[in-house]
Amino acid sequence: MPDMKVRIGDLELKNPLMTASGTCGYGDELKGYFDTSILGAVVSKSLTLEPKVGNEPPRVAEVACGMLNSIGLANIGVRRFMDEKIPILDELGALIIANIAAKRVEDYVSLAEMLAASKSVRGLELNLSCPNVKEGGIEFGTDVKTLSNIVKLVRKVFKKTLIVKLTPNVTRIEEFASAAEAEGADGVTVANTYVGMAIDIYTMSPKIHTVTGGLSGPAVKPITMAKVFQVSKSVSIPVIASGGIFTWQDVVEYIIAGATAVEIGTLLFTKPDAPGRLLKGIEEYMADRKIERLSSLIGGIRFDRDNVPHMNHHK
Amino acid sequence: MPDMKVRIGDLELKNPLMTASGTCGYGDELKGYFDTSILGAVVSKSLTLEPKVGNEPPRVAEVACGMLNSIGLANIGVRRFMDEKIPILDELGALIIANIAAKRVEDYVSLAEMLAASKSVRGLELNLSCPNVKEGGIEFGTDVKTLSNIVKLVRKVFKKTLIVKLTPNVTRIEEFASAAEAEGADGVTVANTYVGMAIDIYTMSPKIHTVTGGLSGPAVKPITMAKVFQVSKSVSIPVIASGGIFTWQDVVEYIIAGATAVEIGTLLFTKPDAPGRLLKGIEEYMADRKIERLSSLIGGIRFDRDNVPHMNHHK
Amino acid sequence: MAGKSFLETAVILDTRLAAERTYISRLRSPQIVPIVEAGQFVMVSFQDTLDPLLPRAFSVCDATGDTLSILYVAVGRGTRKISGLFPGEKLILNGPLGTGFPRMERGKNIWVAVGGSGAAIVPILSRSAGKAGSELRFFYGARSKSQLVPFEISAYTAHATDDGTAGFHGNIVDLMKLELKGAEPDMVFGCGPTPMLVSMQKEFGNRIPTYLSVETPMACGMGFCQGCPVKRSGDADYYLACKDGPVFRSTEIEFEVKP
Amino acid sequence: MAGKSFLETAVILDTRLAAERTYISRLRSPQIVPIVEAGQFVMVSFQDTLDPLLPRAFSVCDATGDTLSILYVAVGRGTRKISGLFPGEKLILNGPLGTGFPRMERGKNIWVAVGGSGAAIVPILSRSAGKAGSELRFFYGARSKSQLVPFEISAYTAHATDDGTAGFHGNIVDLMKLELKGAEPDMVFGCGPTPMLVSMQKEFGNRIPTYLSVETPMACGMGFCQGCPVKRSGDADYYLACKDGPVFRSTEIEFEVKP
Ligand SMILES: Cc1cc2nc3c(=O)[nH]c(=O)nc-3n(C[C@H](O)[C@H](O)[C@H](O)COP(=O)(O)OP(=O)(O)OC[C@H]3O[C@@H](n4cnc5c(N)ncnc54)[C@H](O)[C@@H]3O)c2cc1C
Ligand SMILES: Cc1cc2nc3c(=O)[nH]c(=O)nc-3n(C[C@H](O)[C@H](O)[C@H](O)COP(=O)(O)OP(=O)(O)OC[C@H]3O[C@@H](n4cnc5c(N)ncnc54)[C@H](O)[C@@H]3O)c2cc1C
Ligand SMILES: Cc1cc2nc3c(=O)[nH]c(=O)nc-3n(C[C@H](O)[C@H](O)[C@H](O)COP(=O)(O)O)c2cc1C
Ligand SMILES: Cc1cc2nc3c(=O)[nH]c(=O)nc-3n(C[C@H](O)[C@H](O)[C@H](O)COP(=O)(O)O)c2cc1C
Ligand code: FES
Ligand code: FES
Repeated sequence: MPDMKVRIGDLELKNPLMTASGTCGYGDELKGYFDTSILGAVVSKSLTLEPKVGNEPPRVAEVACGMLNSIGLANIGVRRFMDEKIPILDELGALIIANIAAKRVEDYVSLAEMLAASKSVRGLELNLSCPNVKEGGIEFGTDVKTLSNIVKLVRKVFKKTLIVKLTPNVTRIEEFASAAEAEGADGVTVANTYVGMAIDIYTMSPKIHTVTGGLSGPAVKPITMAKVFQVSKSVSIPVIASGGIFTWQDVVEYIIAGATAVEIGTLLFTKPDAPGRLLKGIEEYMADRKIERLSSLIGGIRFDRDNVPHMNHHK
Repeated sequence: MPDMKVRIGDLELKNPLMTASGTCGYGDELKGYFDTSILGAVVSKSLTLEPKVGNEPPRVAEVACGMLNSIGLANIGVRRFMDEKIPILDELGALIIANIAAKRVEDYVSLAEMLAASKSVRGLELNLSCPNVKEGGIEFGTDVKTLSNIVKLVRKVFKKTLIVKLTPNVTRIEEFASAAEAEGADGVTVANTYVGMAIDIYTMSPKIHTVTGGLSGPAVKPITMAKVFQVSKSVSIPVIASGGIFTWQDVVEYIIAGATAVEIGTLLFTKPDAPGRLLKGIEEYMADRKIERLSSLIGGIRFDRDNVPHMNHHK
Repeated sequence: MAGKSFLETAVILDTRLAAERTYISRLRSPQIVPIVEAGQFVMVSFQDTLDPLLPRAFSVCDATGDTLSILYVAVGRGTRKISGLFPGEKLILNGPLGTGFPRMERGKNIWVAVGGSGAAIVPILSRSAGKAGSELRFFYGARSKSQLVPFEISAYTAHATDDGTAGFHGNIVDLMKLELKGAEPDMVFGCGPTPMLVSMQKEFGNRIPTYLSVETPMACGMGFCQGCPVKRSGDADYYLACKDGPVFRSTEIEFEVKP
Repeated sequence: MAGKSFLETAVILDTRLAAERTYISRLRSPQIVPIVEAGQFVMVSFQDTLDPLLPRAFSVCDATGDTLSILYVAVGRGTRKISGLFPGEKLILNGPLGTGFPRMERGKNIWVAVGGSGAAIVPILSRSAGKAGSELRFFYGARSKSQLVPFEISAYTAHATDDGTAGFHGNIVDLMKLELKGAEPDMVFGCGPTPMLVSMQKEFGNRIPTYLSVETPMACGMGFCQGCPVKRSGDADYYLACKDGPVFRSTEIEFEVKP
């Protein structure tokens, strides 16, 4: 049995597989499909201070190799999560990372303070990048100064593992990753969904109520792969890859590109029992190639820096 | 037979279907598969002042619903294009738009001057956005000032229809579109390819020699759709959509989103005879719905501005 | 609330064209069949392809022995692809999912309106009504005769077509309104296009216990994605169609009216 | 330079497992068959799916009457999918494409080295050698006996396997070197993995006219994309494998050595 342990800050995960926020409810829904304790971590739906009903329908639409969503952060609120969901997750043996979102800087701090108090919450992922809410959300994620400010303030009140989830909808994501690192984040998640759109040509209406929505799924994998690679070359904290993982090969590819851990999202909608198979595939790959520790694969890509156009820009 | 004519600057196209630069050689290669004169326009491979051999292999790789390429602007040079290819295209009855690329601002101007002198060249598309060359290329496309400068200088020497092809790899593509419009461009193409990457997990090498390459194909369609929509709301010159068109429905969708014309790229690799079928599909759609002029569909999307998160950012 | 469900690789036994563009596929699905209830659905996905990517929801059409069937109209990428599979090929089923129609009771009279692919529920409802001893009457609407699936069921079935080629010339809710003048069912069920459901809610919802099976876009079918909201009546909040529904008491929900 | 080519919707006649993971599919392709030459290829794509997206290149394995066959090893998404299609299902063929092997002449001796899926060219080469009246000798290498396709051809065929389970124990180029001690063919052809071609270029390229069929990633196969460069020898420029090749005289090209 190969060693798949990876570290993010002080937190050791038994393996790099995490669920992606918003793609398995609060994590408790997974239990019907597989033993949740096999995961490295379960990341909660984005939690807000008050419960949110979310956006009007339609909220989801399929596109080529992907989907658009605009859920609008519908969630039960941090209080009910702590009271009702954490005990279930504890019982399932899940390692819990709470994902939080807010419209105001102060609210991020309040959320972080509340969750810091729960022993079961082992890490925090800041969603600074939801493309589907009108205020805050993506604005936070596309302005480096606001991002730095939120990370700095949250860092003060949350001493456990702190992860910043970045938006991909920017010219140079590395700048945001570096800002998060500079303010003491323990890791960055690359990336949230891409602003996308689809129209029903018969009704001439957008397929998503908010007109644009967030694109996820295999379609985004190559773009996110490039961003994971670029970010991992720019920061020294762990990068968590999120975007289009559908096979164990995708997980290995992200790790070779520079990711320390990965999040599984859209895949869970189609194959909710996939995590076990992904882990098995990775195990066999490691065994075949006599790789003893998964961590030795991180960033293992063989490449020549001179060949990469983007790495030569600032020369 | 419905009226499919559209205008870009002074140029009238018989229909909105154009080939995308670099996806059908110089256009002359199409003739084995269909009557090239049915197209609205043929856009040439990006031409440079001197012939270019391009990047080392591997240059192409398939990914989910898309492909990565890093051709590196391999081309025969503007001189040979004018001498050898234009006569063939003329004979085929193709309306020619020349696409140009360069590493230096002066070279764009020289290229534009040379091509302005050819009667057969009816329009120019400036490639300011190739992600696969080390200098110039994407840098030009990600800096608004450089873009403005190039468009201004080219505009002086090229009086026919001038189109600026934008990179999608920026936070706010509308700013680039507006800059192009302000300097007198007649249209903007949205968009070139997305920076992407894929790794062979068995050799641990990138699947493309330059490590990152440009992502095209259906995978990018929803992202480009959102950008076409946003740009068309920000400028009043025509928007030409380029990204992932594989069916006639995709063409109609882009037009409803705000495009005046479209470019067909990756599709030609798989179905080189597709343009005829696309035109037939659009014709039938128009006939079924009693739409007499295609131009009446442009930007016809039914939506409520208040629902769109991104349109409320700057309120 | 949804109960236990299974993720099962099911073999296609056969597929037949049952009406214009309408197919019934039978699959071997021994885990799901014994526990499915009328009105519940399965999410169907494909092995070894990313196109289509997401699973598709289908009401269970019938379930007996180890055989589950689905009825579908081949309109898009998912349904066209399923209709082209050969016997022996496999699909992945996730189910049974959601909350179906309320339990039927002996001697109760239930009227069921179905339209389009909503007719999928006819066989399974007939079967469970037979077991429970309730009386069913079906009201089955379509655009034209060629789209009506000829079900082999003993229950009374009235047809309505928009073009008058079979049964009542007009829509199914108008036909029910006519027949309701002489009778009063204990419950009304509906499964079909949203305009039909809206009209049932308006016409019967306030006087007869009415249960409607709603169709919304769904990404997961399991409560994972929050993608399938259905407005709670008199409330800013939403139900989830995939867990709280797809069958709702018509007084519990509001249909959003497009602006 | 490539000549005329067709885009043809071809019906699968049958598919058989010819060796371990190696399939031969026969397709009805009346337009392409009459004009194809040995060493040319077809681009194969699927109807109604975006996965896989791009066409796949396959050397024409045989072409007679109205039937074209391809031989492939089911390694990835494209080949696994083709191997699973039923007779009667359709594929889109674009071809014949590229420049094949040089014309064979009466009485000439040609030695052909093939390895792995490069064995695809054995039947079509045998057939055209038969017509031309040239003498072929095949040297066919594989990792193991189970991967060797038993072709029914009259030409002399020597086998080599890495594990020694059939024929010569070792690689095919070493076997050819041994046999070359007593003979001198007029030409050598090669089709197989790149290391085999590199070694052929080195061993025979300078003394015998040697023609190699190279394999590069291809997006289009028609000269549209510039995606398939092959280095010209002694030059900074490239050939395109899909138009100028895939068969090149070994003195014309350089293989890039990975750093
Ligand atoms: C709980 C539930 C139960 C369901 N049960 C059933 C069932 O029993 N049987 C069934 O058939 N479906 C059922 N559906 C719907 C089903 O899930 C699919 O959405 C439907 O079958 C279409 O899937 P597709 O993949 O074929 O089409 P997609 O490829 O997903 O999309 C096709 C869609 O494009 C649009 N479209 C395409 N062509 C045209 C055109 N010419 N004019 C207008 N619009 C067009 C339509 O909106 C059409 O639905 C159910 C849905 C839910 C939520
Ligand atoms: C001119 C030309 C002629 C050709 N002729 C033939 C032919 O006659 N027959 C034939 O079979 N092919 C031929 N090919 C190759 C063919 O085009 C395809 O690339 C090949 O069949 C694989 O396609 P696929 O879709 O199955 O694999 P893809 O899905 O495209 O990719 C699979 C690739 O992934 C990699 N891979 C997957 N699993 C593993 C593993 N366990 N270990 C290592 N690597 C792995 C390999 O690189 C493998 O090729 C030819 C190519 C060219 C350019
Ligand atoms: C339906 C849906 C809901 C999501 N909700 C959230 C959320 O609440 N918070 C968040 O940070 N990301 C959210 N995401 C983004 C995912 O966590 C993930 O980053 C993204 O989907 C890319 O990964 P994938 O391609 O594997 O799905 C959501 C994605 C989907 C598809
Ligand atoms: C192989 C390849 C080569 C390309 N070469 C060029 C080029 O030379 N100049 C340019 O402006 N765009 C080039 N492009 C981008 C296309 O013109 C087009 O904008 C892009 O592929 C998106 O459209 P698609 O998804 O329909 O392919 C190239 C794209 C591909 C796939
Ligand atoms: S479809 Fe995903 S929550 Fe209902
Ligand atoms: S494969 Fe496209 S040019 Fe050769």
